[in-house]
Amino acid sequence: MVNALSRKGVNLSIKELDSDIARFRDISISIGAIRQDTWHEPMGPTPFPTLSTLRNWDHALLKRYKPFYLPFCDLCCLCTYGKCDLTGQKRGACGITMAAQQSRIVLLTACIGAATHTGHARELLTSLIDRFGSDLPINVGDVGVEVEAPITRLVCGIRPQTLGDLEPVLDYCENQITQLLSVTHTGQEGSNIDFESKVFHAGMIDHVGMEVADIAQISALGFPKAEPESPLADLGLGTVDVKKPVILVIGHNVTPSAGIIDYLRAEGIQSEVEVTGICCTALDITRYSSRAKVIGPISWQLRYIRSGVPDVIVIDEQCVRTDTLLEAAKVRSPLIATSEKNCLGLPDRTDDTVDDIVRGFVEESIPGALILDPEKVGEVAVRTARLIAPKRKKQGADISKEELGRLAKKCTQCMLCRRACPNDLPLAQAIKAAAGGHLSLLDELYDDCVGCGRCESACTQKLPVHSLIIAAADQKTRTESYCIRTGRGPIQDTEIRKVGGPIVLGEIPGIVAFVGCANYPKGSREVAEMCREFAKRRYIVCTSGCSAMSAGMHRDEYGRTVYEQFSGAFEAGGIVNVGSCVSNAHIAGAAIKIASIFAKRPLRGNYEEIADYVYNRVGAVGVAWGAMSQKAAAIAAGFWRLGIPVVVGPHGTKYRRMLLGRSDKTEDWYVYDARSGGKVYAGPVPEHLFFAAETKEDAMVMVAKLTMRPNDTSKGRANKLANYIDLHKRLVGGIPPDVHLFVRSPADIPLTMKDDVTLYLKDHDWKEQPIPDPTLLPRLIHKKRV
Amino acid sequence: MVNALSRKGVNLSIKELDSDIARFRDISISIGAIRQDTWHEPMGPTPFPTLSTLRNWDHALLKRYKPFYLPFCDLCCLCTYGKCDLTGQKRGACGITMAAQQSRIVLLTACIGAATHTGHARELLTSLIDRFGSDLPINVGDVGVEVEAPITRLVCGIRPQTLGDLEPVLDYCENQITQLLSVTHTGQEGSNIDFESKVFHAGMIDHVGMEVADIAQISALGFPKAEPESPLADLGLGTVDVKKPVILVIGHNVTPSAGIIDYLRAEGIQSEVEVTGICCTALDITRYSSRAKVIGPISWQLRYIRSGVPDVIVIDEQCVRTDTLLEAAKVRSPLIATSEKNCLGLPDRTDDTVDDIVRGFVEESIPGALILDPEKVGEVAVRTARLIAPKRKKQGADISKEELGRLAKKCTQCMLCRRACPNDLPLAQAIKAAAGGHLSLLDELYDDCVGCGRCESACTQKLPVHSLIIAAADQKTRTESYCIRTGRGPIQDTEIRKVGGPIVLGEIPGIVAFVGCANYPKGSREVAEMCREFAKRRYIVCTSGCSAMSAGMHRDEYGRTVYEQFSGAFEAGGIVNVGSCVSNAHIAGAAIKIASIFAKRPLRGNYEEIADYVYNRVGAVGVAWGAMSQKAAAIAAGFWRLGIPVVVGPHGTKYRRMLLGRSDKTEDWYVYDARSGGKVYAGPVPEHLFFAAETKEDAMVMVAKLTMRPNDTSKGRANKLANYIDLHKRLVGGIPPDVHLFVRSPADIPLTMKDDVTLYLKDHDWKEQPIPDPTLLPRLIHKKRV
Amino acid sequence: MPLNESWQTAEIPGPKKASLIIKPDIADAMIRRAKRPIMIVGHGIVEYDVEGLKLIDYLIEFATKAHIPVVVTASTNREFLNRGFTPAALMPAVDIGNRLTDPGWKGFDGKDAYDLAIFVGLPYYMEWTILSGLKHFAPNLKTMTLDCVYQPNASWSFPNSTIKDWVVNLKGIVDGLGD
Amino acid sequence: MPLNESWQTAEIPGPKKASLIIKPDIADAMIRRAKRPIMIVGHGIVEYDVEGLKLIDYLIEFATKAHIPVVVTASTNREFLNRGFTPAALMPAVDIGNRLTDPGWKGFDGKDAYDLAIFVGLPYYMEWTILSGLKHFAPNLKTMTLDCVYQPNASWSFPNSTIKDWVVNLKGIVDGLGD
Ligand code: SF4
Ligand code: SF4
Ligand code: SF4
Ligand code: SF4
Ligand code: SF4
Ligand code: SF4
Ligand code: SF4
Ligand code: SF4
Repeated sequence: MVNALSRKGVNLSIKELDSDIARFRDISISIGAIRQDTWHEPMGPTPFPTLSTLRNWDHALLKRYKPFYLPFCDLCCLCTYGKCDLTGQKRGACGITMAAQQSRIVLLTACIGAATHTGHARELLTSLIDRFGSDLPINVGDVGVEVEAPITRLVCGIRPQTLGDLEPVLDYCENQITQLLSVTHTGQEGSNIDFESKVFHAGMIDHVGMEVADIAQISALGFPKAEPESPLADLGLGTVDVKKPVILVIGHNVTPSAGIIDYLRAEGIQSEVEVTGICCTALDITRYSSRAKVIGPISWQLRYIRSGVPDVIVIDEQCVRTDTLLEAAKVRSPLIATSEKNCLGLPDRTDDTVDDIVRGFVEESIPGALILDPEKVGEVAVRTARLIAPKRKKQGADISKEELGRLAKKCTQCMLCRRACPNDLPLAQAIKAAAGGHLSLLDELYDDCVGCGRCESACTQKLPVHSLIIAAADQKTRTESYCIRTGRGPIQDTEIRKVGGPIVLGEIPGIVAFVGCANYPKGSREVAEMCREFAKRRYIVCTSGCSAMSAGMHRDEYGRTVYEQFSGAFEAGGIVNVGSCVSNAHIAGAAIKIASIFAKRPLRGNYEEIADYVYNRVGAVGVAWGAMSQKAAAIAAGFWRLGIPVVVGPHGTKYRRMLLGRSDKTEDWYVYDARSGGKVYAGPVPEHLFFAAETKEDAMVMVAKLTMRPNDTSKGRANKLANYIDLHKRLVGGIPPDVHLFVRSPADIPLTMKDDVTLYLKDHDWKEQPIPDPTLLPRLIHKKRV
Repeated sequence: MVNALSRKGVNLSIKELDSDIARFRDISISIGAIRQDTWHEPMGPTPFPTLSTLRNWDHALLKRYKPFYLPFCDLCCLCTYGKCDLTGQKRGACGITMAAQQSRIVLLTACIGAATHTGHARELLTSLIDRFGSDLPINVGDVGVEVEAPITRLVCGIRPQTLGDLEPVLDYCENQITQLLSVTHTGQEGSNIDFESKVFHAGMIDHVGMEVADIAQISALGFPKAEPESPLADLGLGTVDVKKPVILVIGHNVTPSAGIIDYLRAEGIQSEVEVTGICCTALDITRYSSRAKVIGPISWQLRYIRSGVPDVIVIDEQCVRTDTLLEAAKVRSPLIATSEKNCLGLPDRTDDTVDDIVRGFVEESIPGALILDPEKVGEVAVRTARLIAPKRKKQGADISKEELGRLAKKCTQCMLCRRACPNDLPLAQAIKAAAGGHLSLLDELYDDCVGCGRCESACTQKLPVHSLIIAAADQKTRTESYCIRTGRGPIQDTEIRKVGGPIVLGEIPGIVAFVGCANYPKGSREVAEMCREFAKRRYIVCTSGCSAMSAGMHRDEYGRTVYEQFSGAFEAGGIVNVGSCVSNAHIAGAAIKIASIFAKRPLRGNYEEIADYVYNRVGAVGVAWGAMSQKAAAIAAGFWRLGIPVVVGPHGTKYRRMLLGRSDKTEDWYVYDARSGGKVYAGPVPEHLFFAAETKEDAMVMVAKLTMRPNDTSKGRANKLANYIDLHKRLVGGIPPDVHLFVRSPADIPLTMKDDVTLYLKDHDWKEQPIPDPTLLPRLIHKKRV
Repeated sequence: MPLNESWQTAEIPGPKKASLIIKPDIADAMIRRAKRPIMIVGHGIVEYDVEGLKLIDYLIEFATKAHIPVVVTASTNREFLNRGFTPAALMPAVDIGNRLTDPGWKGFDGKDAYDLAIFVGLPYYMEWTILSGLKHFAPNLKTMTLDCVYQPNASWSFPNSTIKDWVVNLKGIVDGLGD
Repeated sequence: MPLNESWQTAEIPGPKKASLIIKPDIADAMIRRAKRPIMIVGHGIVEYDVEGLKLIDYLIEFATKAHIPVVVTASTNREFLNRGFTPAALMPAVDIGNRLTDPGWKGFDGKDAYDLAIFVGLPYYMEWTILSGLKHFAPNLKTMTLDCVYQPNASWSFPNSTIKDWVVNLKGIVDGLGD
């Protein structure tokens, strides 16, 4: 606190007090967080850490998980000395090496991500405080949630109790983001490892920002509060009642969308207008009203707008296609921009009357408007949609089958569409077939297409290639009808108490979180398949963001989505949709709470010890199968610093580097034994911190492997190994070649696999290893508390 | 203020007051800025503007000065959807266009710049408050400076009086930088013009950050306080007494360097150790002690370290070559890193004893250390330098003439060095000559080389190409002995009162500020030549940063540098070195003060009106001849928003776009006449907002042209035109072909050029134009105050 | 189709680009010259039908003839096992990439560092990034790809080719090795 | 010297690169085909001595023969004036670049938009960036450079050449125009 407060220069001075008998009691000046007096946990060593405070911890991790750089360009073009050629060990004009340059880009990316969440949090908080006051209590769980803000408590050492208390937390984030961003300036940091440490710092800040955003909106907007059985919401294009006026909301900041729901509620016409969404605003609006519908992740933007179904489009911030105004105009849907961050060159109509704006839209005299007032957005959107829907008649830019054939014939087979496609989809081939009347190839592509539209830009014949796919697959889009559990928010302390033991002891083989964007190598389906597999295997499966949608877009043989098949509780075999991007904080929060609530490690401003606990004991793994954005990079970095490995899809190699352990280097895997103080070999667990898998199968096997931790009991390790070996056998074939590295004693061997594995161990010079009380922090030796 | 305070959630609640008769007087809670009560100027319309507050103003400027994009790459690689090919009007996978993508990069660059200055300001302020307390009064001029912080007053609407008052100003900057950075996230802003508006916002924030940094250090460290005749300091390699132990400081944050001076002072050994500097730390350390010596701009780093002269190297932040540790090790100079932002992978020795660290250095057991305590840095650096100097004997990596010849013979004439050189210098040719014993070609290159070292990296024969140049030019380096006026800080209000009239009326033809880095197309010399020319012509010439050094590195026929030849006062023909990079704020501040002090326009939170005044009436132009860094981009953007044009050298085209007016489009140049309210053609003045000149001659002619403003009196216009025409005749040849666009009435024609010009006008269908009372803001019509 | 443009149009690295394997004997010569070659096979190979024969069968013949150990990166393993071919190692693509940047790594047999890595069958962009990693951080390693598309970050790559031409090339290489 | 690599090694634009003017008649054909060509001459030309003759003299001959208006960007004007040649316009490089992106701009004579812009003599990197601006934002304009180095952002460029080869090319073009 001292840090933060002295930074604020708070002074109370009473210059003159004309009273001898006046007594003051309980004068409190609340500048956000000055309520510490009511929190009796002593302050830990690192509240409000700055750029180098946790450097030692980072360096310890980075010694194990050395960056494997995958330069995305041979050049640097960040200043006008450049471009600089960094091939062949050359240095840039500023002296930088390729390794440092790549990590510098990672830092820049993580800064953008952290700024985006923090900026979002700030706007949200400011608007909620305007509306509800800064004294509105934080309440993220009516029952069972005492640790309301585990990350904030851990990082900042403060316990926020009201919305106002969150403000200095964001001050801190903004301050650190500014410092971190400045590090990317030409001629600052020169060491790639120190850049990486700063990436971790940016990730940690990002998680603080996300936590603030989500606990603020949960508290103020009545989102589900840590409810395991939060309601199900409709998911998919096929769930929209196209006979009604339809509003589409896209983005991440729920405020304007909430304005729409508020207006509908106030007018009592909720059943008359469909509110549908794409990206995280979709998720958050279902948390506000479960009548709202989720269309799909970011990759659904083009197809849904072009379908003509949405009568009015409301965009806020982040992951909104920048061509939305153009696409909206093509189908004559007016567009309302609602964020200062995304003005699209539109006239600012905030101060105009609703009547005027609606008239402009209805008369089609303006294609869009910027309205920086959520309430006004609500009224304008609803009134416009209702007036315009009958006129528009949902006229989309859809292509008929006949038209499709005609267009396909214009294709010259130049291959440029395929060469522009991020997934290298065989478009030319499929279009050739379509020209001959065979649509099945094109139809198949629907599932793999991420809807980026690059094929269309590239086409020399100006063919609407993406639309051709949609046209071929129109049956599929129409029947896209699924459901999703609305984001529940945090995990209850009571849930943590229940699963803490089973997780740390290994009865529950692990926590697997499917998070992030939709830049999938093969469409959405694989996310659903992975979720189902791990839930069946009794892992705790978490979902969030675009991945939470993808998880729901698949049915099992009984017609159930994972959300119908499994419970929403944080328990073995649960599918826990925490919510939108910013809700990812609750996944990290759950890991932290296992250390703090279950294991009773001191939380307050005590980052290293908690991270050390999570890293060595909590078998959590993040999977960002379609990670695309700068935010995804920042979220991953926040997990890394906590010692939680992240697996990404093959596109993830474009993030400039992996953080990979070397299981063959025995010397890398020693830990301190907190009991004896000695250094003990604990095996390559978890083997990697950031890993890009080539295929879904690759990913699943790796996830199972990465849940192992040095602290696993034999029973726990056996359980984890059973899953690892079984998945490997099924998906790859044979016993995993590294299984001997994970068996510490015969008791670790899964019972059902005893013979196989024992044989294998014999062939591999295996010898028994002790199971330590593991830590990377010398200061924790003999200070064991669990 | 409301904005900023409610953002802080400040509440004072007195729950129980047991007194009927108690009276409180003057209870002040100071959270930074709550001293507004003592400032009686009413609040203007836009205190603490956010991303869109000044959007209309920006759009008005951008309508005139449309971006001309110069993509530095065909691709975007900012997220893992990419790379995306944006050629041929293609859109990226996020829908972005090339225009928006380029402006997005500009925004990213400006954010890095603003973050760097703001981050620097924050670190400086925190350390000064730690040392001097937050109540230390701001004092930037013992006489004649009442408006201590014109930019802060203008932008934030507050009047800071103590160091503590500056903290909420930085909170605001950090908040806005976070918001701005988030705009660069994939799928946010889609309009290039709105991106550009945000670039202007980032620039404005950057200027606030710079102002805070400089007024804090001036106030606390006793730098010259708006002193026209601040002392001269030595400049150049030749001024160093190599017989003494020599410390080299590099970077921008003066705190650790001040620690060195403090220690020397305390020990009374100031005359025994040479403190020398490169980049802005050099400038600022001479403001702290004019005994310190400036070696040169960033381009001197390699040559000076390799000379072996510095015994100890202390680096802080920004513009520090990232290979400094390597270069230092080659000449056995220990390196002390002093900033969290630039750790270079070094062990953190902050908590070790000075004895231990010094011993490590002297015994050469460590090549460098990170020390995050300025006092300790001071002691370690000085003690190490004194112990080590006799041992090192200044052994550099210098190359003898014989060695030079031998090395040059190894050259295969592959041309890769030249092809790597940012300035395309004819290296291979020169080396061939050197191999034959002729050093003059190589020697000539010394003046044009920006010391980036890329030629060395590129050489297939591993020849130390840059060092060969230095070796050939050793005579030059040894005699580099110049002087520089130490940074004076702000311009006095009294000076403003004196020159305000002459500037606005045009008796002084303009203010020309030479700022920014050393990425010159043809070496330093040209900056000095331009300075001299404009000072001779009785412009007010300002300098700062690396340009201030370059300006001093040239002598006239009497052996005088510009600092010796001209006064340091803000007056016609003065050469006003304001100081380091962050001192640039005082140049913008001077323009603002002309509007506020001289013209009495309301200042407080009144950005648009002041900018409108500056734009239409104050003939100021910035020249960043070697602009290289992200900071330079941000500084330029801050000038643009104020309506001050910036000219850069040819490398400046790599900043992705120019902002160019179209003098041929009459319709672009109408202004409101505040008297009549009508729209009046006012001519293309200033013609451009951001312009890259091809040559020095190009630049000088353009500068003269860009000082013209709609409000010029005929006498003023005639004076400006006289300079423009004369420079054009001399440097380009003939009367400028656009001169008719700038003559509004016969009285505008310079007397001495009457015949020529009149003839020219006749040939060009010239007709007389009225001189309006110009403004771009309709709301200022009939509200004229001057 | 342009021969030596990146197959995915935008995936352009910079000044350092793969030499083209225009004729099979270039590849053969490289392979012969290598003391310690290794082949890394991604999951894409099962998708290629090359004139009735699966690419994987070519590769098995290739590896066997040339005595090159094969690392299988993913689930393709099963396809190899089904054909009675046991890869030298199973290892994810980024893992083997990472090990190849370590000059101290002595290979799967612990004998010596590899000097030639032959890639085939990874997703284009992933092979691109991994080859970039090796181009920059494994200065002593040469890399080659056998895919039918140009990979600029390899030391040697086939040009972008039709499946037909590619098959001719592949056959040529395999035949050449048989001498 | 590599023919079509960026002269400044790192200045690589991306997928869209200039076609090579391998023979002078290619350039001649382009110039003939153009309805409204214009030439932009930077200050670099005075630095080139081409076998005793100054490049500027070639250019004057060239422009005169081909009836191409010349815009001089900087102080080179004096050199032209000294030779009795009056350029069609004086205008800074970025200014003329900017105007060329405006399809509504009718040129210095107010007649019609230019369809071919021939650049020569700007600093390499500055010509690079301006040509990039035109490549992306002047879709209806073709660009050509007469410098002896490859400019990837032009529509057509000479390869990197020795001064000797370059002179041959230039002469060829001028002679070709004479027909
Ligand atoms: S880093 Fe990106 S923008 Fe820069 S040159 Fe490479 S691909 Fe282009
Ligand atoms: S930041 Fe460094 S490597 Fe990048 S362009 Fe500038 S000088 Fe070159
Ligand atoms: S829209 Fe689909 S098919 Fe087209 S390029 Fe993008 S992913 Fe490929
Ligand atoms: S880019 Fe267009 S013309 Fe070329 S193959 Fe694809 S669809 Fe056909
Ligand atoms: S930010 Fe947009 S243009 Fe850039 S790589 Fe990502 S999707 Fe492509
Ligand atoms: S050090 Fe000098 S000569 Fe070498 S590349 Fe840089 S500017 Fe050119
Ligand atoms: S790069 Fe080296 S070998 Fe090649 S020309 Fe330059 S100095 Fe000579
Ligand atoms: S002027 Fe430029 S190079 Fe010099 S110190 Fe400042 S930013 Fe760095």
